Amino acid sequence: MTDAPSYTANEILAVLSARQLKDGQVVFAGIGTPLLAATLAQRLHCPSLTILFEGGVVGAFVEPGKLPPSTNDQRCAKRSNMVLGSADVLLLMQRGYVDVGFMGGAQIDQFGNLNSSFIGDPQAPKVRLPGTGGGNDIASLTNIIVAIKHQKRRFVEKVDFITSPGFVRGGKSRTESGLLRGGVFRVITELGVFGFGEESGRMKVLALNPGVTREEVQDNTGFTLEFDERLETTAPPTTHELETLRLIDPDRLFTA
Amino acid sequence: MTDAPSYTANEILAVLSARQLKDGQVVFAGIGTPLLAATLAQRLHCPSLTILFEGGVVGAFVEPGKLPPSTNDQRCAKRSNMVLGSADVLLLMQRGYVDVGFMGGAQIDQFGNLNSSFIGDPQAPKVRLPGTGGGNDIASLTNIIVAIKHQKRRFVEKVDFITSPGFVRGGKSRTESGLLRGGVFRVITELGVFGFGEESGRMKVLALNPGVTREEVQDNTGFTLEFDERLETTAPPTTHELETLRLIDPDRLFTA
Amino acid sequence: MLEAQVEPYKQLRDNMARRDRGLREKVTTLEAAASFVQDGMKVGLGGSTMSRTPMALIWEVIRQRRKNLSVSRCIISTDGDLLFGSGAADHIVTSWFAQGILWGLSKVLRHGVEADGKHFEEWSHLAMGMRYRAGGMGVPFLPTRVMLGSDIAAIRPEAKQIDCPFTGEKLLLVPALNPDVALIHVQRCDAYGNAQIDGLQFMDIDLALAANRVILTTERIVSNDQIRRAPDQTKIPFFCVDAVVEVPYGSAPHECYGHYEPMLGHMEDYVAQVNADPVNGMRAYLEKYVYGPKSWVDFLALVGLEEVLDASRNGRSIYND
Amino acid sequence: MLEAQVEPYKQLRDNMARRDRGLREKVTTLEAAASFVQDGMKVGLGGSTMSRTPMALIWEVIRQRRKNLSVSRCIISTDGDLLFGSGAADHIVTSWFAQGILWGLSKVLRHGVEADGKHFEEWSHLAMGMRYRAGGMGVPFLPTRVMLGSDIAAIRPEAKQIDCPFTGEKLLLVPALNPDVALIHVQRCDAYGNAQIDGLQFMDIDLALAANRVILTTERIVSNDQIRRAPDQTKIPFFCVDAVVEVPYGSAPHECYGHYEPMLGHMEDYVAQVNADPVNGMRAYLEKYVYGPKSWVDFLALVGLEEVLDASRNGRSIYND
Repeated sequence: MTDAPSYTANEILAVLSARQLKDGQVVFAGIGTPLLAATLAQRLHCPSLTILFEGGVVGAFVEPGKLPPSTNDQRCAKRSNMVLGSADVLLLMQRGYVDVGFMGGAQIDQFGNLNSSFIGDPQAPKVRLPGTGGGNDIASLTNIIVAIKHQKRRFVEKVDFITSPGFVRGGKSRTESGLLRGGVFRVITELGVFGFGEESGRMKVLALNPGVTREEVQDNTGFTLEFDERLETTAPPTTHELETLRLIDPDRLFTA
Repeated sequence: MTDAPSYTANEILAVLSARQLKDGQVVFAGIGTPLLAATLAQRLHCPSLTILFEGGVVGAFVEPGKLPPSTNDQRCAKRSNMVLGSADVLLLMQRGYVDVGFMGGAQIDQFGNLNSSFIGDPQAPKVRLPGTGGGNDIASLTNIIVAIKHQKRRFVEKVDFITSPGFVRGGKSRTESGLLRGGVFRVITELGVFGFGEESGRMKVLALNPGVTREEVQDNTGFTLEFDERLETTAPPTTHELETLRLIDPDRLFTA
Repeated sequence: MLEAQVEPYKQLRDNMARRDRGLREKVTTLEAAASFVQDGMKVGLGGSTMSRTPMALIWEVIRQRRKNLSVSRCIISTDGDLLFGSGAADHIVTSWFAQGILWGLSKVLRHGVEADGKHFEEWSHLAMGMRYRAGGMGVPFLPTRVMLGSDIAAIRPEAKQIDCPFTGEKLLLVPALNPDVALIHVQRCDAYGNAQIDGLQFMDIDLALAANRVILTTERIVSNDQIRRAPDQTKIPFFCVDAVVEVPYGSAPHECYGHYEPMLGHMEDYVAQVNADPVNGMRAYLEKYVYGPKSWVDFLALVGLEEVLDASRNGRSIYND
Repeated sequence: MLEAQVEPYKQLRDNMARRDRGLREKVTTLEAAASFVQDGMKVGLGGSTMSRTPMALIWEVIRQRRKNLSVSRCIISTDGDLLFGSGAADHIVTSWFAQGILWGLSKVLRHGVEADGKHFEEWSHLAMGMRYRAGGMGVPFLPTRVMLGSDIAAIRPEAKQIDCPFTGEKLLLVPALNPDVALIHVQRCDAYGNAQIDGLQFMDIDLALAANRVILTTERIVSNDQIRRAPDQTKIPFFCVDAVVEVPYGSAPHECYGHYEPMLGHMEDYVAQVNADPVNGMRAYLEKYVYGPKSWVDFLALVGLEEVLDASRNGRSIYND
């Protein structure tokens, strides 16, 4: 493209995340990029996407320009299909009604485990992070997409603490832990799109974002990355995608 | 009294049952005499009696002349304080919010166990009765009053089948079964008022109804009755009690 | 028949993964909806006793000559009679089975169990509720403090007594119940299946979440717009629902909260007829009221307009004061 | 501190038996209501994050200089900051602790846990919900399929992993949580405590059933007559409730569904001040906004009329379409 539109890291994160969703799916979305990406998908190629929020909302339609400060605010519930208790919306996921969970995290490792609890030793942490919220539940109960900033301190060989389990220690260890369904199947960053080896449960690069090299993504990652045999290059965000995104988040609450 | 009013067996059952309730209590009432007695108490000495029904009703006020055919009908819910799910109203009892459960039964034994499931061998029953409904739950979870017709075939040494546990096999056997609270504390019949030995868990006569002799109650009972040292004689239903009862059940649905 | 077998989680999830849970219109006919029920299935019924019974669906299931159903409901009534008496069900899982206290024991139940090889699997009312709730939560059991010390526990080895790992207390674990299909009647829902239930909910919400398929009949189909004006009134979410049929008076001759009370004249005649002769009386009732009518409206006409209007006036009167 | 110790059933029932559950009026002052909270108690908070937080009650509890509270909430936010920062609580049980994504990490939490000996006991969100639910149901635990394989389970030995006696599957049993007292803010209730909650309920219903005492603040006290016109809208029954206080804007500066959105200007200033210096910034905030005002209305005046009116206009707009 000669006049490729420019965009921020958070914007490509939201756009690529939105592209992972299919129309008719039931998606459980966390606050921030996940909420934004699900709402974006709903306004692009997924008009009948069903969005669930931890606050207890089923079938949400977030209004452009009225992003909620958390998924527990009334803005999440306005003109939705159903409002129920917080535990009950998570139980829908345990029962299996949800196709995809969509979440963030502070740290991710080669097996897709997420940490949002402690940096450093959990007994005497360097940083006490906010904790799991619904993250552990989503990661335990359904197939998840993770949207996360690509930095070496975030992409580590082994997370300091497994808040939300991916493939745990790889191989069959997730199933052996008692997690019989679900698992992380995509990681989206501003550098690329990542999947996991079916047997190994290790992260691999499926696609590089426009202008990103293999070296760049490896340099920003704290463990050795595999690259998929059919490595692709992501199509850049289109003007329509970006315009729609900026309509939804005109104040750049989540895309600054 | 010189002009003692006349009444049916079901009427004295309802009146004596109503007298067992105290104002301010929370009572879980089954259909028939229990519902009637609780409603009667509410209109007599217990204006702030809180009545719960199995259908999911909390704080019911049954309208005179509009008795419901079951505790699952809308008449039970009209102008009540709360309507919730059937399991949830029973869970209130498991949590301990209920003071008294009020129920009937087809058969009762010396330990206050009730049978509403099978006459004869459960494997090949002579009569298949309707079953427990909420009876087992009420008897397991709270202190109960049983209102029952006094007949030898109903007052048996050992029920054919324990649907709703009283003191099980007497002594500590109720607690040993895992039933840590509750238990049958009164049985009301048209012949008298019965309690249970604190140690033995065996039924004993606390009071005889007007005109009823020790022999008459023993003759209508299939096991040997103890009589309380301070055996009393029940005060007969008053005109006010009977008039109020007949206002509530003018069609004699439950008092014929 | 081992009814209380708990579905392994993998199987439960795989069944769910195959369901179309997308936002789509599901309005269909009573015939098509009832055909979700196939011979031998585990069927869960909404409502309780004579309230919000999914009668039109049961009526149509019987007309389609289904067999060997295992039917569960918190409390079963006329619907249980019809399912046993027609031969559609040979197994009923419930806490209480009778028409209601006004009419004593059900002779149809008695005949079925005492003489005709039918099964009435008895659980306490709370246990029924916890079985559906476990099924709806996606867990294999829930703990309770009921049935302990009773003979109901003795004849239900499917429930397991444990010593609590936290307190040492005795508890009864009741197994999850996930019906193959649930039949539920509601006051209103939209074309997607977002359903509102007024007043008494009974165990319908847990049942809807637990079942592997849900068929709704509704007094009225409303717009999605109306549902979304009060999302906290939605009681069953659309993705639990596989078919929607608008059937006014779909619980007749039973009641539907706020719409109509039971049609007691019809019930009196029904009970008199089947209790007098649970075989031939039932056969005659089925011929006249179930197999005979051309449509549900035709059935209502046989019940009689006056009775239907009376029941409606009584039903609406709950909102008078 | 072994917070997850499950109360034995006998003790739970004996505590309940001592409660006055009769139908009686319970309207009192904020001061009297908050005094139900005593030093060292387990306190459960209603709402979630910045929604329906029982702020006026928390504010009064802090003014009464309570100490050593163990506070639980599904997601805790500014309220957690204030409870840690004031010294009222030294233990917080929750799934997530921060002001909300707009403001990153809570420096008050960080200071408290990293440098000041305070405890943040972390459970998954579903686990928190199941802990309250078990408490409300009167059972010692509920089974879940979460936390397995994670380090949250590793640091929470209070939860017990079992092999399911029905399916052999691994399950996590989470222990019941029965707070000594629950603080809950609702849109309306009657003088007895029958409460309606509009929109998002969070874990408030389970919390109310689980707690050994419940204190309600409410935007409005309505007549029992009004409650009884729509009994299916009652979310908390009166006999769970021990005190009722009418406190308009009782969740400020957080939101109350349908009434007001968060007062974001105040929140912005608050976060800037305490994150700049979690000790002195917090001390100054408490002096000005908590210990300083003569009344809750006085506090609202400090937040500012314009902000309160803006929040109200935004709050009511949920019903515009």
